[in-house]
Amino acid sequence: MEDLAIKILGAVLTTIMAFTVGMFYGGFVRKLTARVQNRRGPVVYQNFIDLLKLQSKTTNIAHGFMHHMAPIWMIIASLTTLMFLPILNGNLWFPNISFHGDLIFLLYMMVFGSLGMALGAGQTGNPNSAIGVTRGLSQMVGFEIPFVMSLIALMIQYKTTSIQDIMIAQNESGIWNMFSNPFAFLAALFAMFGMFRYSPFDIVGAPAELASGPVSEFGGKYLGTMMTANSIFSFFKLTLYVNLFMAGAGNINDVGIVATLIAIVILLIKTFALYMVPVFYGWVSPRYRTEQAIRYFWAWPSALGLIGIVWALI
Amino acid sequence: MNSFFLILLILLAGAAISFALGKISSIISGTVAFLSIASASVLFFTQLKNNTYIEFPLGEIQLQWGIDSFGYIFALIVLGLGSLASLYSISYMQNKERTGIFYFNFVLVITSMVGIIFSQDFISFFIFWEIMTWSSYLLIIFNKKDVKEIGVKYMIFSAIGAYSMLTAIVMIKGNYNTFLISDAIQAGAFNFTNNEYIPILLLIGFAVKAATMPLHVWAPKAYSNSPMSFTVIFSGAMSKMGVLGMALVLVRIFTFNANNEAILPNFSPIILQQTLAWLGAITAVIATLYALMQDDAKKLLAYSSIAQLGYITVGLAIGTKLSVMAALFLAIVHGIFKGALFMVAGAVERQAGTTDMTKVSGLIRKMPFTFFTALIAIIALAGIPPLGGFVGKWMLYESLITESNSYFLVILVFFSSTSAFLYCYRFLFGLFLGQEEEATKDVKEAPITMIIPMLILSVLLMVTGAYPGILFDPIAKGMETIGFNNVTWDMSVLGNIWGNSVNMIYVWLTIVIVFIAAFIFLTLKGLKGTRYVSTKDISTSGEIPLEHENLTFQINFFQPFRRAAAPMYKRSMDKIWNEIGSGLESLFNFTRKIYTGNGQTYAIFVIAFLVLMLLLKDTLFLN
Amino acid sequence: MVISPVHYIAVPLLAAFLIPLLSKFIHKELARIVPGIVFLYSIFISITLMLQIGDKGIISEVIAGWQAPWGINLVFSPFSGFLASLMSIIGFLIWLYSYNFKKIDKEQSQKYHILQMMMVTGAIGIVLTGDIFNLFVFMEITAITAYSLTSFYRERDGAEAGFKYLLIGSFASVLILLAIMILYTQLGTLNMAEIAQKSHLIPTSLKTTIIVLFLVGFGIEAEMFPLNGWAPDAYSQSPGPIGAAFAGIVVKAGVYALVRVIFTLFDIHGAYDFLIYGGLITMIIAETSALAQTNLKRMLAYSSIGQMGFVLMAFGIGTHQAIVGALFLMFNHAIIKSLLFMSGSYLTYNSLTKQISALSGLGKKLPLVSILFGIGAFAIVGLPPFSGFWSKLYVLSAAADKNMLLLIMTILAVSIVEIIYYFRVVSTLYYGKQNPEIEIQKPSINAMVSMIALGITILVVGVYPDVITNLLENAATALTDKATYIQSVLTQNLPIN
Amino acid sequence: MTITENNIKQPIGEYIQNWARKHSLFVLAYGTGCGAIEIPPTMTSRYDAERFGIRGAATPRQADVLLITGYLATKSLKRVIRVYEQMQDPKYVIAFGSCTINGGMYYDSYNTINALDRYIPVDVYINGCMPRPEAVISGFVELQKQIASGNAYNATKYKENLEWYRENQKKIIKNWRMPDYNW
Repeated sequence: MEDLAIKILGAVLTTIMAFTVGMFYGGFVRKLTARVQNRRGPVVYQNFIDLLKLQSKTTNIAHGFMHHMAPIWMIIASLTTLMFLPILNGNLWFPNISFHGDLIFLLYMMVFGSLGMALGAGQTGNPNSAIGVTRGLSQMVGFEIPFVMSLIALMIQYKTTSIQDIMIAQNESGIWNMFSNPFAFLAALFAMFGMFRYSPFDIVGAPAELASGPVSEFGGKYLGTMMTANSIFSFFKLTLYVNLFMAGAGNINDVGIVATLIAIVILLIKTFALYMVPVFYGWVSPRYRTEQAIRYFWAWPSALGLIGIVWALI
Repeated sequence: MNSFFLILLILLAGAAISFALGKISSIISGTVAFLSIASASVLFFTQLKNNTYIEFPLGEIQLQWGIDSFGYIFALIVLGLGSLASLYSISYMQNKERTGIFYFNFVLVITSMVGIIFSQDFISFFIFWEIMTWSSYLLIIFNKKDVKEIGVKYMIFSAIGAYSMLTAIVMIKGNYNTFLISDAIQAGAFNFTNNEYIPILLLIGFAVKAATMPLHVWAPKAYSNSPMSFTVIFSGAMSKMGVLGMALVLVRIFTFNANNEAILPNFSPIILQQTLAWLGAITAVIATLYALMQDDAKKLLAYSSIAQLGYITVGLAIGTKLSVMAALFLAIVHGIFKGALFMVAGAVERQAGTTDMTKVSGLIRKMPFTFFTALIAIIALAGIPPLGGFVGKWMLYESLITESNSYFLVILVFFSSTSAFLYCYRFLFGLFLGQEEEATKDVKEAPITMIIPMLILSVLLMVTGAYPGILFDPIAKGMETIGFNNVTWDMSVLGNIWGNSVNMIYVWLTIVIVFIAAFIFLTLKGLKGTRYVSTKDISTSGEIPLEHENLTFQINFFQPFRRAAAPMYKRSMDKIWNEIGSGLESLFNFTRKIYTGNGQTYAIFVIAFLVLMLLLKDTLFLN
Repeated sequence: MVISPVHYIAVPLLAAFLIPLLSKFIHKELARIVPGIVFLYSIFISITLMLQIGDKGIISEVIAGWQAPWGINLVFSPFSGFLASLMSIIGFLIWLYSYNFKKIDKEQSQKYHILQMMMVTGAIGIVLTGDIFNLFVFMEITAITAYSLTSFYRERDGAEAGFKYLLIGSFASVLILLAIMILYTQLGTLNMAEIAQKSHLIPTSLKTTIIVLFLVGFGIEAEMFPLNGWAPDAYSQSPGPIGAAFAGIVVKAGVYALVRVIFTLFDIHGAYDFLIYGGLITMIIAETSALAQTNLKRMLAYSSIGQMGFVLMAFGIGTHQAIVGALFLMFNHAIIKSLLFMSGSYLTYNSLTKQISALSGLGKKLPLVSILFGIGAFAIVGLPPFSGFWSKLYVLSAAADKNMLLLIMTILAVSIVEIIYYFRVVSTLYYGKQNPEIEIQKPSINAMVSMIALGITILVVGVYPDVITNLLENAATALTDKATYIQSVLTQNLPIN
Repeated sequence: MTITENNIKQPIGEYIQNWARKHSLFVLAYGTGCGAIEIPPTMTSRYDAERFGIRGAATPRQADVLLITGYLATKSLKRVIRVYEQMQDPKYVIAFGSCTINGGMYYDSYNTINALDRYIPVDVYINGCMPRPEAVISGFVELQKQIASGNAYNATKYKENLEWYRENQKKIIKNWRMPDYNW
């Protein structure tokens, strides 16, 4: 019973943390982007304000059941993936139910949200949404290839499909995977550009071309919920990368309160540092067309992924 | 009377009666077909015990029928799906012509598949196999579309397959002097070291039905052009007969080490195994690429079937416990979800008149139950958790990563599986989402007899997602029958040999809890201010679309992807086969010209032949 | 009255003589009815004799009191008896079928029925006779009736086909006669059993010459490539039921003669290989040519040639099982091809041209005929559960026993070609567009009866081949067991007068 | 529980909501007239409207503010009305430039409308031809003040006086083919 209570509490805590961190990261990105463009930019908590405003819209439009469901699907995808991801290495509060899932499961679960949103966007009947969705899905096929390759490299390197085990193995050997298998890391990093959909891979939403792509018809509480889901999801993605390539955070032997807080801080530093890579890349990049983006992913990143697999085999 | 004969007799009688009643009323005819299949299923699952056999002679050939745990897996697919499909087709075939012939062949296909499952000897196996082939041929060309091309292609490839199988069978007879499958296995007929032709020929035979590259070219049109209620069986169950055979042969090619892990005996089967696995993976990729370019939902599903069968082939070829289990699990689940999807396509075809996605869209509000089925089946098809499709895919990937040494195969399979999301989305979007156009304004939901089987299948998909153990049980028993030992399984925990696992119950719990919470939140929040609008009420830069204006984005749907993957679309197996075909045809035209129609020429032939024979007589006859 | 094989020959000859008289003086219809009665009687004899040989073994009958080896004798062994029975039955069915055949008008029908009866009689004679010269005579009877039946319609094409047949057929006669002459000069006997006994006395080079002459001569009748130029024309220009008779009866006699020469008369192993290769080439050429045909009857003709090639090849394999298979093939070919010709000629009769494309959509207008054609097509390509499958299986497993993998593959590859062109016809029949202009003339009841009888036989044998395999086993044993044949012919003397 | 700021009493929930609305304005710029040229400088580095929480929105579903930049032709009025009606409450309109107030230099044109607020309710007018970005931002700040004080209820007024608005709209738009909204 106590076990269950801790689990539920841990799940809630994880969710709150992921949400907060994800929203703040979004704010940071906006702020930083503004600074780079020589602007003052919004406040860092601007995303919370936006969310609050969206949720306090008094009328909301839905085009049907799938439209209504789309944000729910996204929330499901974000939270489920989050729950099955070990946030901190071996910590009492944050492992959630991660040991009941593995990498392949997460890989598939990650798609759940995109597909749900695509269905919702499809139901709106807005051609812009549908075009955005086709672009998004096509691009997904692009970046999944190097991503999967790097994951395979890791899995065969450590002979496990559990993220926890990969983290522990890195901690034990003391070498992060981004150094022990740099090729796989690079492949995954390129894939990450696609995942976060910053420039040059922002053809999906393509502001000013497709209205806002798949989310064209979503407003109010729907958009707000999507925003929440996206924030959580981006935290999940970052943590996943940190766990896989940067040894995660925390120490499995030390699970005290202080150690946990330190671990969280380390996690935040690592994730933020990682997050900045696609953001920085985006600042200096124009936009790729979809087929260019796909080819981009299938060229060097995939080659790197292959080398990564070979590297892992050796 | 013996249950084996009784089951077949009931089915045959059902076929004959529904044929006779076809002239009177298609509904009665269909009901008879359904009743016969359903009662045969009931008999099968209640009366027949596993591992019962009967033997009887036919001439000098000893025939043996029986049911073992392995056949039981496929009986589940055939009879389960058969009953549902026949129930479905009562309404589907309503008001169509020649329903008598349809139901006759429909029941005959199921009879022959049950017969294949019963067969424990090659002769009855082959006989039922061929009955299955020609009765399905008659159903494929039932719609009278492209009869020549589709029918001839199907028959040619079926014949190639069947005759390779027949060659292998007579070779087994020649080498081991037996027609019994168990005896042949005992004698090592499938063992590579003894004779490599027999297993290869058998595999070719089965690969045709399993639509493996390069023998798949018959499949897309055959699947999409037959009546949908038959395609449910065709793609869902009949292709599994190929899987049945392949599993039976492939597993025997391996030998087992002390821990009962499959290992390969020597070099040449590795080539075979890898070839087959790669063929399967390439099939999956190519078929997926073609599937996502289709504008017709039926064709899309047809290609998708080929792709899914490719995964199954990969799983069987890898041949470890986990991968074979994955393959068999996928086989069953594919039967369920592809059956459901073809039923959906059929329902749309019946209600909206076409499944061309450029013409139909926005049916979700009109056909909610159909959409629900399509949604569930597509989620399973895409392999997204938490449904049954995911379980199979997971096991397949895990086995590929953990147990095979061909990691590039994983990439290929994964590529296909990721690209599959595209066509999965296309199917749902094309038929059900998007704008509600005027053309489909009056579409109604399909009749209840079509809805019920579809809903049953969707529920099955959910159940197999949460408790895959329900299917693991028969599969594990079946695998033990064909040679694996100690096949372990768990009700809802999937595990690989590295000791990692996924617990489907936790997945379900998480998803359901989050779903309920999010659904309540999102629905109740601002309930008053939430309103549902028509699909014409969209932001179109202020322009107001009129009723007849088609706003649906359907043509060249995945154009960017196609551009990116252009090199992969350049060649197609179909073209190569067509070239071979036309080459042969011109050759045959040449041989035909030997018969000039001129009596003098014929006389010269005779004389020349006589002279030749007289010259060669000693070398010919005195050796 | 004692039933004896002589009745096979004597009764029809008598009837042929009487028919013109009877029809002139008693009733015109008798000309058409009498042959049927004769065939029925033949069937009756067959059944009786087949039952008899169960106890007695081979029945050898001597005509005109002369003992073998001097007299002309008829040998009713399980092998020849099987073929004779088959021929009588097919002959009867063809008679039944053509009793009211629309294209044979009243004036001609008398001639037609006599000729048809004589053709069957000749064929039965070939099968039954134990004397090589007598065989030649019967072959001439068959051939001459066949020539005239080929050009029965008195059209240009028919005459041309008849002439071609005559031309090539005369080669056959000459060669066979020459062979018999040489044989007689060498051995001084014409009795086949005795020839078989003494054949080692012939100098080998002469022996091979004789064999070559026989092979080419009978090869023409058995439609072996490249001696079969006459066949497609003859089949397609003759009346429909005669096509069936050619396939079911005449060619069978040719094959019988060929096989008899190789199996019984001489014992030379090279001949078996010759049969295999000859059969194989015949099969390949004929089936591929059939694929390119647009005319239904020509297509059936080529298919028939191909099937005969298959039969020869099966004989060439030479093992007991292969011979069973070959006999089974002959049986199947007789019933199936007859059915195909019968139903096919109704189909073409009801279409505007003989072209396959003209059959489009007839399946709906002539449902039963089309279904029968379909059954025939399914059966001939060897799809279970029709009878064609079993014969194919027998032959293939015999080939597999001898490890002839390449042969098996060739046979099956050719079968695929067969499937293509037969299914093309079936799909045109059922799934083509209907031509609304055609007025359908339903087949007469007797034709339907004979076709349905054939169809049912195909199905019954297909589902339960045991009904026929016993006969085939005995026949095959009789063919291979040369010693018994010689012994029983030369010792068993049962003069009838 | 209420909170008082600038002499305005609000329940705390509403206060927070209005605060959020005020600081997060998604702007749908209806850039028909020449005024649209002033939007980019407003948004970009020099004037940086984002620091007020103002950012562009692509579709009316996501937008809070409809910014009408300049004259409206009779043809484009229909689009504006549709866009406005598709927006979700609470929603605000900022009319930009003289043309929207009285027709400006097009006051006697046969195919422009003169006073926008006869057709849709306008919360804030920004005067000028062109108004400079400073003026635009000041207009937004004015709107923010209105929102914070809870006075920006023009959308409700529109619904209440729909018949009057429709009548005016129909005078301009001859081929009236607007869909019926179910609010």
